[in-house]
Amino acid sequence: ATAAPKITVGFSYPIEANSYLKAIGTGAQKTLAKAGYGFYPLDAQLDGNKQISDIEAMITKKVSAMIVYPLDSKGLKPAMKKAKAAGIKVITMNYTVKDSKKRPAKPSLAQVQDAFPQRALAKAKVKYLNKVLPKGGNILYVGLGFPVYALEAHANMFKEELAKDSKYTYLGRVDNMSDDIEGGRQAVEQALIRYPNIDAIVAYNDPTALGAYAAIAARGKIDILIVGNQMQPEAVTSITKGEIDGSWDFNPVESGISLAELTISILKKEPKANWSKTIQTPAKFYDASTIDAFVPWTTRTNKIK
Amino acid sequence: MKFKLPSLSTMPPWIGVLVLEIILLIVMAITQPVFFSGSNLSNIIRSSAIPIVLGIGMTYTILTAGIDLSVGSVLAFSGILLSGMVELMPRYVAVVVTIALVTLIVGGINGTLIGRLGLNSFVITLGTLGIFRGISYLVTNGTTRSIDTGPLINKIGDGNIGPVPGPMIVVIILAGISIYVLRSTYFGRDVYAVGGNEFAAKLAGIYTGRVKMNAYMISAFCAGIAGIMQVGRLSAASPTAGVGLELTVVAGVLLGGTRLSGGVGSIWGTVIGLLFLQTVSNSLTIQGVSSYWQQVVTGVLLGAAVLFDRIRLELSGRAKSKEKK
Amino acid sequence: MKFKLPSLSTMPPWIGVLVLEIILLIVMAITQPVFFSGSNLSNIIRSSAIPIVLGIGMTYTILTAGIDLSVGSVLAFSGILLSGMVELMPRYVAVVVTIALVTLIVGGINGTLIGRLGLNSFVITLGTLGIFRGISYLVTNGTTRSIDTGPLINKIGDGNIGPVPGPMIVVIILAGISIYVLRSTYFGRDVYAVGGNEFAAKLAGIYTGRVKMNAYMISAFCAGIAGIMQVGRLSAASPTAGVGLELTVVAGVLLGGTRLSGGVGSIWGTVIGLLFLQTVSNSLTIQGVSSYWQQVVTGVLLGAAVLFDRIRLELSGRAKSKEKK
Amino acid sequence: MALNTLTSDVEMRQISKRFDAVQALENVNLELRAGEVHTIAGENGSGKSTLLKILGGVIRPNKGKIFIAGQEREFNSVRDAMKFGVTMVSQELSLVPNLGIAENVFIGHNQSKNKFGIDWKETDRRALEILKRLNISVDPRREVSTLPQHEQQLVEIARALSFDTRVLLLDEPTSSLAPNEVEALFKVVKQLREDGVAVVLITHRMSEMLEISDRFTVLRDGKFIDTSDRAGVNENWLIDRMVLNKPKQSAHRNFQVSARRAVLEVKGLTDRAGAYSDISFEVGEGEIVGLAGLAGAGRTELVETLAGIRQRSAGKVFINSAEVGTNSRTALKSGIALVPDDRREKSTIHEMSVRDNLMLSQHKFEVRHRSKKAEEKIIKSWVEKFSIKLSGPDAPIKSLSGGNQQKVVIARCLQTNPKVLILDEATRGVDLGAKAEIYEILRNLADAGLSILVVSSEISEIFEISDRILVMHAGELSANLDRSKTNEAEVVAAAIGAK
Ligand SMILES: Nc1ncnc2c1ncn2[C@@H]1O[C@H](COP(=O)(O)OP(=O)(O)OP(=O)(O)O)[C@@H](O)[C@H]1O
Ligand SMILES: Nc1ncnc2c1ncn2[C@@H]1O[C@H](COP(=O)(O)OP(=O)(O)OP(=O)(O)O)[C@@H](O)[C@H]1O
Ligand SMILES: [Mg+2]
Ligand SMILES: [Mg+2]
Repeated sequence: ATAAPKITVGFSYPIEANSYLKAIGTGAQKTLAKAGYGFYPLDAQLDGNKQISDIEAMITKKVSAMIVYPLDSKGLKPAMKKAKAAGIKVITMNYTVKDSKKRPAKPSLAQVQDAFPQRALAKAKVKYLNKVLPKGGNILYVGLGFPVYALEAHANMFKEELAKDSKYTYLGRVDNMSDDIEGGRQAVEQALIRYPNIDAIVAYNDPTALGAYAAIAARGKIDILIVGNQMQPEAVTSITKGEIDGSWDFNPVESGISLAELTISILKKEPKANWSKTIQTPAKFYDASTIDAFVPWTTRTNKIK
Repeated sequence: MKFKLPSLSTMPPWIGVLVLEIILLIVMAITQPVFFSGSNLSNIIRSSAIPIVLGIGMTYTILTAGIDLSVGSVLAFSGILLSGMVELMPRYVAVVVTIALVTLIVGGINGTLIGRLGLNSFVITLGTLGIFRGISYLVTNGTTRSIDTGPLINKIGDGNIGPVPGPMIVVIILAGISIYVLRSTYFGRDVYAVGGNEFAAKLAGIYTGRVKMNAYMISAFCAGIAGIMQVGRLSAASPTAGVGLELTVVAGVLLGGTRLSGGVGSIWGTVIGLLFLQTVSNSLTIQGVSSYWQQVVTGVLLGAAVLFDRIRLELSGRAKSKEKK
Repeated sequence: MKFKLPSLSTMPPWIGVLVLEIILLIVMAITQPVFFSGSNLSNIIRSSAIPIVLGIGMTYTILTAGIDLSVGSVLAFSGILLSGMVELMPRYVAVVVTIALVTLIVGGINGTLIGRLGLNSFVITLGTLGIFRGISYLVTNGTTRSIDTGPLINKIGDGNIGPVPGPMIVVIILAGISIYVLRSTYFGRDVYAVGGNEFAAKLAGIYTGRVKMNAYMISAFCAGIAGIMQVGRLSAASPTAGVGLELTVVAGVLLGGTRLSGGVGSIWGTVIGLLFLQTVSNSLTIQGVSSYWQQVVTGVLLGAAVLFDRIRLELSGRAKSKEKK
Repeated sequence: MALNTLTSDVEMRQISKRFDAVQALENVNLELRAGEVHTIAGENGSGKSTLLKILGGVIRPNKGKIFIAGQEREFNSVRDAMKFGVTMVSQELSLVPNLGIAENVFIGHNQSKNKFGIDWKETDRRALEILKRLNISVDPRREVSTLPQHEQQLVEIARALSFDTRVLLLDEPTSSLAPNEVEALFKVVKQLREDGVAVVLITHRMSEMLEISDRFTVLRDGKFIDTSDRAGVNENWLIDRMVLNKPKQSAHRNFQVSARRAVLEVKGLTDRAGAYSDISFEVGEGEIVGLAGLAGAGRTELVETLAGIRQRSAGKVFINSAEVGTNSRTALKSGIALVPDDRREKSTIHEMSVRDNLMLSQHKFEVRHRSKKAEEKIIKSWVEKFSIKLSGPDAPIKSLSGGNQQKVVIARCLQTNPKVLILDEATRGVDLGAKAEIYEILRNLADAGLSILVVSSEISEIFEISDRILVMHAGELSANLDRSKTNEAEVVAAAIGAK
């Protein structure tokens, strides 16, 4: 029985029904709770106007700080400026999608970047391909059917990095039109027809990789490598079983913790040197041989006490 | 002086939604005093302005017994067109040119196919929904373009004009004109007539094809304006703006008592219906209801709103005699 | 023996879509021979099965002059219910119990409110869309659940039964039964009567409310089955499955010649309309068309399909004399 | 009293029904005996249909009781009424347009079944059997929406006959029927009477009710006025009770057919869908021309083409020697105005007010303001001229009785200042008084120089109103006769194509 916390931090999800984003939020929430702060989560449900309304609602509720993962960082700027003008500290996630540790553009005081905008991830993917396909091969990229900056940035970087290695042929890109497993499956089913000689499929996230596996399994043709991304919980068993060959854990819980810690430092008015920057959360690779070492996100959030 | 309340049965159909809205406001006033702060009320108004503007256009098309599902993507298209135009000409000219182009292109396509050729409005506007969303993505390569909006566009979409929110002024002007047009002009009467009985309207000398065409032009015009407002609100033109908005807008229009089969409805109803939907969303957010629960509660309130209207009719005893239609 | 082609005017309304489908197939055959590989044709059939199953249910509701927008979220709800049931009972029992529960709960709510109380189907089912999506999120906390489907569920959603894709069998059974029901049973004819002229149906002693109620029960039943199929296809139950699917399904049903105003339409049309939409999507990917362009081209083809039907009527000269209605 | 007589005795006691502002029925009594034909007479809006709908279970009364064979019964639905053998043919056509004829006949109670479900062959056969009793032969699979109105009416009657009926309610079944069809219907009704069925009939045609009824009940303004056996009833008895002010019977006009110049000229008009071909005729200034013919002759199609609402494949139309355009707006501008045959489907917009309906053919530049004051002045003048009964100009048109709605439509047409006014079955379903008023209006308009074309299936009406008579048969003009020099036999001969 604790008294209601006096200081509340808002958290604006682009969409809450996404295990990766939810893990970021939960990581932040628990960290904040530990420090005695309240948490006010709002869900834009992929609607840019709803995210503006959410930020306006946070201003109304007089939160002290807000953590925003913008759907559209350019379009959200006016709303965030209003928050700043109302004396609210604005901390962001993936606000800028350039691979840089420079401090983010105003009005964001600080940000956390996940692995999408980091060139290191694209490089790691090509390196992984070198390990599993040393003789080279034909690579298919599966992207998202509607634009999300960080994802597009990663897709381009991957294409560039792959082009540097002449062993590999970039066959092309197909898109998951509905951002779910079914969409991934349909995209890959069709790609298998168009490109009969795929050696590896690189997917923008694990549900898509799962869809790719379903498509390949239905063809009974399992000699295609599937490279996932983001390490969504539903992928873990698939990696154990070798259905998906590997995936990168984006460490969302750690991102959430970093966001919360940044927020706390800012609210406690710690010296600027401690927080005025971009924190890049590293991604860690797992495949069937290392998956046992993987600590599920929920376990990690439960550890925050 | 005496004031007589209209009988239950002669009340407009949006009265149920209005009552629900008032109940909601009372509940909020008691539980969340911050809800009634000036800034929150202004937030509700600002964020409902775009759906209302789209809803005004939608009301015309539904009154003619059609539907315009393309409004959400046309809103995005309009913003992107504007982002190109502002680089070529002064901003106020760009605004006018954008709205004009959107009206002509989108209204022209929808209007010709549905009004002139009599094609199914649901399928055609679902088609143009895809077309203009796709074009918006293609032109921008999926990225949002920042726009230096300048005071004009900002005021339309977000800022204040004097003490009043700019979007509210836009809504008042558009709704005011539409209320007048639908009630007191020949064109407005033709809209109701075409939706009410197309054969009779044609026999009476109404160019039914042209009336429908104009309804889709007006809907495109409203979507064009909404697109500008959206740019003002975002200081940017986003190709993903307005995704899925069409269903919300149609729901608001229907909540307001406009019949999907045409011929019956009003702008008042549309404004109240969409304001209600926005109030629900704002209230649940302020209450701190989780987003999953929000979807459930919003669904329940949609049902409650139409049930309310039904109960009113049932009480007035008119429901039974209305079974005919 | 002589075979006489039906005249243009007596052809079913889905003939235009069928012709367009055939043209598309020919174009694909010439430009992309792989399109006609057995595995690609099987892909088209497998991936169109779920929308078709939803479309069959949707056809009933639209025939009664209603609409069921909740199908996409009910599909997700059904899968999640199944994921809970398989832990409590043998799989085949779980399948039956899930479908029964979905039919009773969802069909009961939609059917009572729309059929019995006569509320607006668009608003009510938009409400239940939100409610069941929200519940699906709440129950799963937004995460996908892997399910060990076992052979039964897998076959229904994805595998082969003998040499034939399982989903195709499901479609054939459901479509076959529905074609029979709509053509040769009292209930089926009552569906057409209620949608064609509700007053006349009531005057003929048909319990119109009950007929509508049953239509929404059937739609929920189909969505329940589609949810099982989706689980079989993905070996997982996802709360985000089927988001936005309702518009595609309605579009397919309308392309197939079913009228949004009720009373006219067929299961054949629905199957062909949704098969066409899936073929378009498959063809465009095989052609290597980017996803942005796909939206544009799909939009254009939707327009072309209804235009085709119009041209047929125009050529047959019936269009003009049908203006009356 | 015999047992079977008792079972179909029906009594409605102290029935009241209110719609919003209108008291449609007030303490009305009705008693039906088995084996009688009972006519309910009354003006438009007197509450006849409302009374029948209550007995048919379509609507519920606010007050009053229904007794079947002495037992009080409550009818909450049509199904309830059907349980007691009550079947109804409603005034408004109530068929399902996109279903076939046989199917419409058996809608809701098709008993033809084989092991594969509904037996369509058997359904068709049984439908044809009933339709044969009504003397029509049609393809039972044809969609009813493609049938002309009178045949749709027959299908609806056939539907009522398909039930095992004890009480048959016929609400204006004859209004769109041809004389031979009425004859066939009455034969069936007489047979039913023999079988002990109680038949309730509503019609505005005096000759019909006097021909077949055994008993009469008269309503006026929703109130019960009188009831009597056939013996005590004649035309005057009915008129005295139905109306307060007797309509005056005006004499024929003296009109010189060849005296004046032609206003409307039709040359070689041929329908695109083939309903009529090569039609040529003229209508002179101030002349009233009647267009007679059997139902299905193509008259409706012809006048709809003149009004620009139907496509032609050949031919031209002139008003005062200037060619008339081919869409309804230009036809109106040239001076052709049509009062169509189906009020509900073709001319009124139910959800709109009287004002909007009356002013519907007024077209200015579209976004122009409509002056409420000016419009109300115009409406007031028509309301006075035609004595239209309404609560106010903004009352919904659906709150008016049929006759008054028709007057509004005529006023709409006249407000366009037409040179030729065409009326298609304009007095169908209109009561005696209103009919006389409409005739009077037409005569006055013709006297003032308006050319009028009257399409009617009632020979008596054609003779009463016309100066000249055109007859159509099977899509062709078969006669052009001077009223004063012809007789009914000649017109009928031309109509059935006997030369
Ligand atoms: N559904 C309704 N809503 C409002 N008023 C109605 C309705 N039905 C009938 N009325 C009104 O009730 C009165 C009686 O109508 P009813 O149809 O019973 O007359 P009627 O005697 O059948 O006339 P007619 O000879 O024209 O058919 C009329 O004034 C009519 O306008
Ligand atoms: N929608 C339609 N489709 C096909 N044929 C039609 C249609 N409407 C009418 N017809 C046919 O056209 C012919 C003339 O029609 P209609 O009966 O309306 O003429 P009419 O002489 O004005 O008769 P009425 O006295 O009933 O008005 C008939 O043979 C009828 O069957
Ligand atoms: Mg009547
Ligand atoms: Mg006619």
